[in-house]
Amino acid sequence: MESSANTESATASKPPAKQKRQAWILPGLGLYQGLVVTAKNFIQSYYKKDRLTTVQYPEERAPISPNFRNFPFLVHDGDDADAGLRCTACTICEKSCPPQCIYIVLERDENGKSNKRPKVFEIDLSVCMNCGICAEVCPFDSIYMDSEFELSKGDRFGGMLYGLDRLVKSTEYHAKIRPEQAAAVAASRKAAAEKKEAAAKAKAERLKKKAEEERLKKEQEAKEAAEAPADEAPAETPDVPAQDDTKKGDSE
Amino acid sequence: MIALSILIPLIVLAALGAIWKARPVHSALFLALSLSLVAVLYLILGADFLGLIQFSVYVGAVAVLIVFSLLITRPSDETKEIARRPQSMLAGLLCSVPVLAVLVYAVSFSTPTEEVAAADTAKIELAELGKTLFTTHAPAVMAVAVMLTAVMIGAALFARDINERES
Amino acid sequence: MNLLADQAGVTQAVDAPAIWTTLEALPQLPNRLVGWIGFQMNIPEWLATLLGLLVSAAVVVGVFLTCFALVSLVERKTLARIQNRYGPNRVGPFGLFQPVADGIKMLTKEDIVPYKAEKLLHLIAPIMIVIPAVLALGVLPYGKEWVPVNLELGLLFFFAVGAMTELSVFIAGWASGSKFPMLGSLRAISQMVSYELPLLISAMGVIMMTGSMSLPAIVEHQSQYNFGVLSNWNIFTPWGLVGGIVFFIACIAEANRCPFDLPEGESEIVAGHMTEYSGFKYALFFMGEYLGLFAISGLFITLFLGGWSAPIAGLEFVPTWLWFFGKLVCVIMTMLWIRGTWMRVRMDQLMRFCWLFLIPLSLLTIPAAGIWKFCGEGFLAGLLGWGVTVPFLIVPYIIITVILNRRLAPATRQYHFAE
Amino acid sequence: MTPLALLLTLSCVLFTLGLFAVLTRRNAILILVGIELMLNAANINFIAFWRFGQAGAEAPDMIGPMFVLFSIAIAAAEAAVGLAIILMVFRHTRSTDLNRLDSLHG
Amino acid sequence: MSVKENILSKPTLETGADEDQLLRVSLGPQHPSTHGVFRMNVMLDGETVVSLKPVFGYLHRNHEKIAENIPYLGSMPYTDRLDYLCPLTNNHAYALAVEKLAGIEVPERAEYIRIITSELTRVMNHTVFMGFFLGDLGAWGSALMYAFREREKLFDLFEELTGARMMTNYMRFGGCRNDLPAGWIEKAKTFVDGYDAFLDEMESLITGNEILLARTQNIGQVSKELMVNAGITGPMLRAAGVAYDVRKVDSYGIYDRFDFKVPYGEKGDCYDRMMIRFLEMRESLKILKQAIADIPEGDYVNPKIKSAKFKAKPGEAYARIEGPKGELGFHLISDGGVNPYRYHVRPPSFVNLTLIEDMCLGLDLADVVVILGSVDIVLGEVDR
Repeated sequence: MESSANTESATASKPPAKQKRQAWILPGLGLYQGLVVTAKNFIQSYYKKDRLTTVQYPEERAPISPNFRNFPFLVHDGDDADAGLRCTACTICEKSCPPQCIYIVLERDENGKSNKRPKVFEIDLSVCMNCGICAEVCPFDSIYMDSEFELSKGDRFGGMLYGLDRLVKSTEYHAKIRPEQAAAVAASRKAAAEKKEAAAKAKAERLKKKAEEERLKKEQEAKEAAEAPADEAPAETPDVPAQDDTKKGDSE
Repeated sequence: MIALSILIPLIVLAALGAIWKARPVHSALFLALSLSLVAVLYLILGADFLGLIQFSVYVGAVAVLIVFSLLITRPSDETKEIARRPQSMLAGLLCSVPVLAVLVYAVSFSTPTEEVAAADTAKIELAELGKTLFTTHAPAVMAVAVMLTAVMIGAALFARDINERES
Repeated sequence: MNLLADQAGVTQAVDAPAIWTTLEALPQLPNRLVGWIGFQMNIPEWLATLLGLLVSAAVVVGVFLTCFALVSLVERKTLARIQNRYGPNRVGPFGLFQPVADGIKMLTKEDIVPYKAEKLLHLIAPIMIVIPAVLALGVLPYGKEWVPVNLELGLLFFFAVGAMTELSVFIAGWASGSKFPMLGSLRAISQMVSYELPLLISAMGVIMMTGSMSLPAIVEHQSQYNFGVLSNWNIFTPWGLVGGIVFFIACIAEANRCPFDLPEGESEIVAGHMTEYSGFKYALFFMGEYLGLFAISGLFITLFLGGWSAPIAGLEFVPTWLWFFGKLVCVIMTMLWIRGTWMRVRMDQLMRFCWLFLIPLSLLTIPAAGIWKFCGEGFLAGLLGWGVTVPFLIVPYIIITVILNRRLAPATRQYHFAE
Repeated sequence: MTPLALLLTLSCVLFTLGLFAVLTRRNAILILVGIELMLNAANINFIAFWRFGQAGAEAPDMIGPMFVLFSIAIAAAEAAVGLAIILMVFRHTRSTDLNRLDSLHG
Repeated sequence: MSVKENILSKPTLETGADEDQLLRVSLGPQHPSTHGVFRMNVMLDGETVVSLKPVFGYLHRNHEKIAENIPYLGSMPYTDRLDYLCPLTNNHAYALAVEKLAGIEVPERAEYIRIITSELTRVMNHTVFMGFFLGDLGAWGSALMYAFREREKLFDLFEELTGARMMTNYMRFGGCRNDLPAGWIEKAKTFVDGYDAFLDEMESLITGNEILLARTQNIGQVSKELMVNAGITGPMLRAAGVAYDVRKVDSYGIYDRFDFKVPYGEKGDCYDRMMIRFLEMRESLKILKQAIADIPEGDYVNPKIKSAKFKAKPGEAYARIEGPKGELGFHLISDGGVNPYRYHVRPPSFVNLTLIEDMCLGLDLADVVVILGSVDIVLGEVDR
């Protein structure tokens, strides 16, 4: 093994610096020293917060840092949870999830065409290991880590399987639990939306010279795009946007 | 007298258990029982001091030492061996039954008359005992002391032999 | 049966506030009540005596079972504070009902008897461990007027019944038919037999000084005052100090407390002889252990800390049994403190410590006590006594500890640093 | 039967039982059990005669208890030494069965 | 080579005892002091250990095979669960291995963050070790609770930085997942500055105690040649007198910029192992102070690398770090796909256990527990 060779070189280059240990004075001194330490701890635990760090949990709660992550949730814009869902059922998170606890079914219309939204989006709480990779890889600012941690349920199956009804939470909630991240995401989304709108406008300008009916049609589309920018990305093979407008990580 | 006639059969039964039980540990426990009943006998006979000494020495030391040795050596049960060796049983009976007969014979002759035997005067005065010990019986006490010291040193050396490890 | 000497006569406390006098007599209340009722009902004398004994026993058992419950809680809370935790505080105010909850839990647990166990002995062992503890508690003088059973040979009786504990621990370990209990009982036997010697020998000095084996007499002897102020406790004499320390260490070992808790050393042999016990039998072991702890601490207090006597003159108005229980709490707290700090010793070290340190020292206390007694009382005699006995005890102590410690000195270790 | 006779009989029986154990047991430790029984039988004799044997004496002497005291001390020492020897033998031969200790048998 | 024979030959102890007079005891898998579901089949003559066979696998979780079937990033949270007492060093080692495989540059700030977190983890591990070690010695939890108290403070730091107290999942290929939160470095500085006082208190509780000296000195010694040949690394090896530290030998990351020393002992018994850990904590605090003072501004992650869609060129790499328990290495083989083709961990806990029987033979049962404690294993890493 190569370590033995390295060992020799490491030992060869040692200067014999020595650590001075406490001298032996009285037999049993070490025992009494220990007693002094424990007595100090006993007494100080009554008045020093530094010593007695226990938090009596159900009555009092330790503060949770804004970075704390526990279980994912889905964000929706606006008031309508159904309409404002950012998720496009692209299944990137499903594929990245290390314990594979995410299950997504794409919603399709009667022609079999993608609606770019999930029909089923389930996360199994009993499998999830709260690593946060789903939130990290999501290109649509859709999935984030919640800081709610009192999730225990008596029901082994249904209770532990979080569907869309329990997963979807509002942007306000996101802003409440991690304000900095939510603000950054909102800003970047706004910038992206504005950019997109501007691009659409410029395109519209360019197309003004074209036929009237065409121009009208294009304008209509641009408006739609501005309303639902997420829809621009195709569902199956998403074109991952550049670093700056995807994620700022969980912390920012 | 009533207490005696209850206690004595119990002592004999416990002693029987001690010599008859096949599992060595059972045998040792029966010995402890029998000896502690003997201690109770001493208490009833008015020898409080001796009764308590008997209890602490025999139950606290001797019986415990015996079970300790049994735990260390972990001998197998003697069930089969006793059953298999009628000749040793026979020898045992041949030797012990005549001894019993002779002893009982001797006792039946040497027993004093009823009135004398039923009298009840003795009581152990501790101070008295101590004085006698260190005056009349001082040589004996010294001899026992020397012997106990030797035993203690021997036991300590033995314990050392078991527990000391090469470093 | 002359085992029972006369009950201590009831003496009248003088010049003390009524409340203290009443408190002093409080432990006598059930006894007197029964006596009074018996007198009213005109019962025969033997029945009255029997009833009196029964009531005395009931009082002791009741008091110490309450103590058991309280101390098991106090122990957990104290250890918790030593370790910067809160300890049990959920059941009732300050967790006061925790022992009740524990008791209910223990009672409702399934009683498991291993297949390979000796069923009868397995059952007897926990009972046998409680009996000697209760018997031993019966002879201690808790107060001036509160001596449940006043035996002339109280001290000897205490050690005699204490001898039963070893056998019951052995039975528990052996009858479980399992390996960890077996190892535990092996350890327990060798430990208890060895530590009984310093226990007995260091008590010898006290017997010499008092000239009696009666525990109330021993306390009475210590309840006088030197120069009218300082109490005459045995621990305040040179031989008593050494003897008391040796006795205290041996007490810890006999009670199987840390650092001598090898028989149930959790990290090594799970729970020793109690491994195969559950439910109520386990609770009995627990109870026996605590009662034994009270008994041996009570004996330590009686022999060396002046029993029920007040530490300095002028404090006698406090009921004597309050002194006793105050001292008991102090001794037990010290044991807890040690438990929260030190680690367990190994078997061979335990034996070596006993045979090479405790027994020589305790043997030295006997001649030292003789010298002390020979020097007599009074200031000059006391000075002479100190002058002779202190070197007599200190020099061997230093020699022994130096020999024992010579291979352990931390200064022998050197550590180097590589760049 | 007088108490004295009862006690003496008990002593005889205990002695015989001890003797029987010494003769029939094969385990050295259990032989020691028998010896302890025999010693106790002797002690019971002493106590019995001390208690019942000196009626009418002005000052009952302490010879009996004294003997018992010495006897108990010696019995304890004997048990300690005996067990130490047995354990030493055990460490050498790995057995406490006396029938197997026949290396001097020739 | 004689030492090699020494390894291959089965260690034996002559007792002269018959087989049936030996006591076979199964210590574990459920036992108060086997540090998880470890099991030792011990043969005892009285209380002396005649043979000892470690049995493990009760906590096997198929870590390596799982890692070969998920993307590179997916293994990062699983490495937290190897040695769950020090997740950040595990993250660090895995990130290093992937970076070596793909040739990724790490920004300077990220290197500093990594060193700060790794050294904090080392301090945490050694502190908790003291607690558990004393628990094995029979001290009823005091040291353990003090250690846990300090660990809670570290956990608070980790929670604020990584979002989780234990399962950090923090390192990324080419840096870290997120930057240090505002004010974090000051908190870490406060912690590091106050830690010397705690160590002083702990040392006065532990190191002079005569019982501890008697219990740990001259217990569990093995020659350093045997240790080197058995591949033992970390504090155990250094206690035996071999000043081998991957931080010095490889100088991975930017360890060569810091001024620290490698403590090593002479005898290699349990006491030395404990003391070496104390001294190492002091050295770690020195590194931490320097790193906290010097940490530069800049990127916390290499902006060119996207951990999520990571793919490595075909090839193989082995990267190792000085974990708190010893040399922690990850061996990766890539076939160019999104998953590693082969993924192997060199766990220090597991390798350090190889000599457990040699260390225990001839000693007491009580010593076995102490020796196992002094090896400092975590079953999550032993069984993987």
